[in-house]
Amino acid sequence: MNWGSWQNFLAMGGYGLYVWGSYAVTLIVLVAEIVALITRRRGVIEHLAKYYAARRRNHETEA
Amino acid sequence: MLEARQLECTRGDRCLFTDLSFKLGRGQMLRVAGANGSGKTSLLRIMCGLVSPSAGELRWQGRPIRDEREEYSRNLVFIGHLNALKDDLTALENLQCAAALSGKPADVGRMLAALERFGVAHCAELPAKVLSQGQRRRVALARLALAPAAPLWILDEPFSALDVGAVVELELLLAAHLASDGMVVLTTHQEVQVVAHAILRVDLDLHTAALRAA
Amino acid sequence: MIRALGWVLRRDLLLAFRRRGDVVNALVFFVIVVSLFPLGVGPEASQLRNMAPGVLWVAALLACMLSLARLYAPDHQDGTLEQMLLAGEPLVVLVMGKVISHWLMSGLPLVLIAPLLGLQFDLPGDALAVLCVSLLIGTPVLSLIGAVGAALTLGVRGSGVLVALLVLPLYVPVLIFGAGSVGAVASGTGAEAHLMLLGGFLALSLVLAPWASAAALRIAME
Amino acid sequence: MSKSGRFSWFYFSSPQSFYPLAGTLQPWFAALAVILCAVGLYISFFVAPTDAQQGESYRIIFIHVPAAWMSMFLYLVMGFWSGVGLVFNTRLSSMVATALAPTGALFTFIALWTGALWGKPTWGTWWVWDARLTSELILLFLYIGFMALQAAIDDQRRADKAGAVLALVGVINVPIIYFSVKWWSTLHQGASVSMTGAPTMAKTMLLGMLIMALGFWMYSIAATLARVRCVILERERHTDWVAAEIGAQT
Repeated sequence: MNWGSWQNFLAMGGYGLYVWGSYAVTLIVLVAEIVALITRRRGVIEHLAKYYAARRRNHETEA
Repeated sequence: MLEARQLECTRGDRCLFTDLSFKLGRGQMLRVAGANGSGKTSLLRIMCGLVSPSAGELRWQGRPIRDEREEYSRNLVFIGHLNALKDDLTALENLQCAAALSGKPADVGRMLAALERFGVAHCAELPAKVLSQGQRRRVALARLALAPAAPLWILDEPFSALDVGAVVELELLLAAHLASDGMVVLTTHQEVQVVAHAILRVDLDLHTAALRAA
Repeated sequence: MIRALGWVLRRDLLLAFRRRGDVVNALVFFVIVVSLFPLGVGPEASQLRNMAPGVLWVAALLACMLSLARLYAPDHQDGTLEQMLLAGEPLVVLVMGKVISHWLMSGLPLVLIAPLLGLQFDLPGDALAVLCVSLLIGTPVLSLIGAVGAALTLGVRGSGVLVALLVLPLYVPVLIFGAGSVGAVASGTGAEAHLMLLGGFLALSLVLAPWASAAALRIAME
Repeated sequence: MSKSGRFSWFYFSSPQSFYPLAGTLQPWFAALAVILCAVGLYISFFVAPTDAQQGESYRIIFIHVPAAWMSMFLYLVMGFWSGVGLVFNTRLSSMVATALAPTGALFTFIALWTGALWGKPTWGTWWVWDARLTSELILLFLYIGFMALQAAIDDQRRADKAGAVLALVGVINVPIIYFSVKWWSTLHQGASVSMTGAPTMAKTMLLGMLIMALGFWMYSIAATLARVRCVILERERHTDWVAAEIGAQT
């Protein structure tokens, strides 16, 4: 299928808003999930590193 | 006979106790000791089958209790922190419901006799909400005096809120139960004067993971 | 087993009788919600007739859901629930007793008062009859499904809102066919198919819901 | 079953051995997802012809339908792992179920959003109470209910089990809800423009939807694996291997 020009491709036969609105939101949602997953992983690692450090200090003071 | 094999209980991240084993035979009493938060109540709830242990198992007459929950339940009376009394029912009705649920005859004469034993027969027709804390405990304990007695009693702090007279009465009841080959498991903070040929003692403070590691 | 079920039922009915206010309150809630709709949409008779089945059924759903808070929570608080788990009877049977008493106290009054409210909405006689029958078959399903939600949220913070979130989506089929049956009579197509399907839901939930509720109770007591 | 077969099955059902496996597999699924989605997008925009009735607006179905499929499929998968966790008491299955829910809810949301954007040019309104959209909406409520219940319960073991019971009840209900709603919507509005039932449904369209669906599927697996890894770290933090893992990461 040949759209001819970028204008035609973006216009989607007059339905551009709907088609691109759908695809854009899908993309945004998926990217948001990926970003959330990456930050969650970083957060977990950071939190646990602190947790272990605190535990180690606690052990040292006890010993 | 009730046998515990390497029980372990964790709550959240914390291991309350681990590698706890004991055998409780006929006519024996087991006293569970330990500091606050050491898992006494958790152990009792595990022994009732309300909670499953995170490792290990309990056996009743040689068979795991989780395989025959109902059969095991019929053999035990559990009195927990909560008295299991309905505020809007009278003491007598409460006792009748408890008896009926555990499959005992709900005969009024026996109920009154049981209440009498704990000196609360005069409250039989009063709704539980007007009873004092000690009286409510006595009504709850009256379930123990109902015949026919289940062989295994599991009691969480049975002496709390009781006055001296009731304490003595309960001690007598426990001794009689043990004498007739019953079994008792209890937690308590006060010293108990119960005549029994064997009193076992489990100290949960000696079963924490930290101590084992050390 | 039947004896234990009878005792649970007897105890709960006695308790409900001593606390009549709770039962009456749920009923009054139902009446008020239903009576508010004409005030919101206007008194035009034909419009009200069209709306009546949906309004009555949604109000029934909400009234039933509100009373779920009383199903297990009081037993949980005073320790009688623990004793029920240790009763030496199958928990499913005791759950059945609780559900039946819940229905008798929250479902049945709705069935009885619904025709009166239907009159407010100018429903014809045959539609009123079908409304009653559909509520009679449908409200036990609400109690059964609700028992699962109530057991799952037992002792959880914010359980009142949570139980609505869990249970209301599951009520959708009952709502569709309950309200649909009344609408079908009004449009002259006959309500048998709807009522049969409602009966099917009742049978299915009778088989499955008590088990799920009992399992959820055991989980909640851990 | 042979002894070694059982062994390997149980080997990967422990969080400790699943964690590195998930870490190895996750990029592959992510790469597959990117490739499949790229191919799917190419087909949907450059290969599939313009629809005679709906014009170009129909191109929305290339994400709408796969997202709707995935949302329902993920709920079933969630119910399956919940059931496994409940019956066999394996922690990992419950963690997988927990990790699936947000992704499933996202696809449900995408299906709703694209459905509305498809509905406006086709039906003239943003929202129509048709069978697919209505049951997607209820499915979203079911997902939210599952996540809210798990979030509200503090005790991890209880949260897993309670969520599992809810998911299983939901799995039984999803088909009932779907057919109830379908029956209800045909009764109330008669035949409407269907998204997939159109006679012009060309093979290329179906192919595009299938490939997009596969891409979404791979994406779901990748996202779930990533989330499971976080969940494992959080829940197993008292174990030595997690401490070692964190030590290696920082």
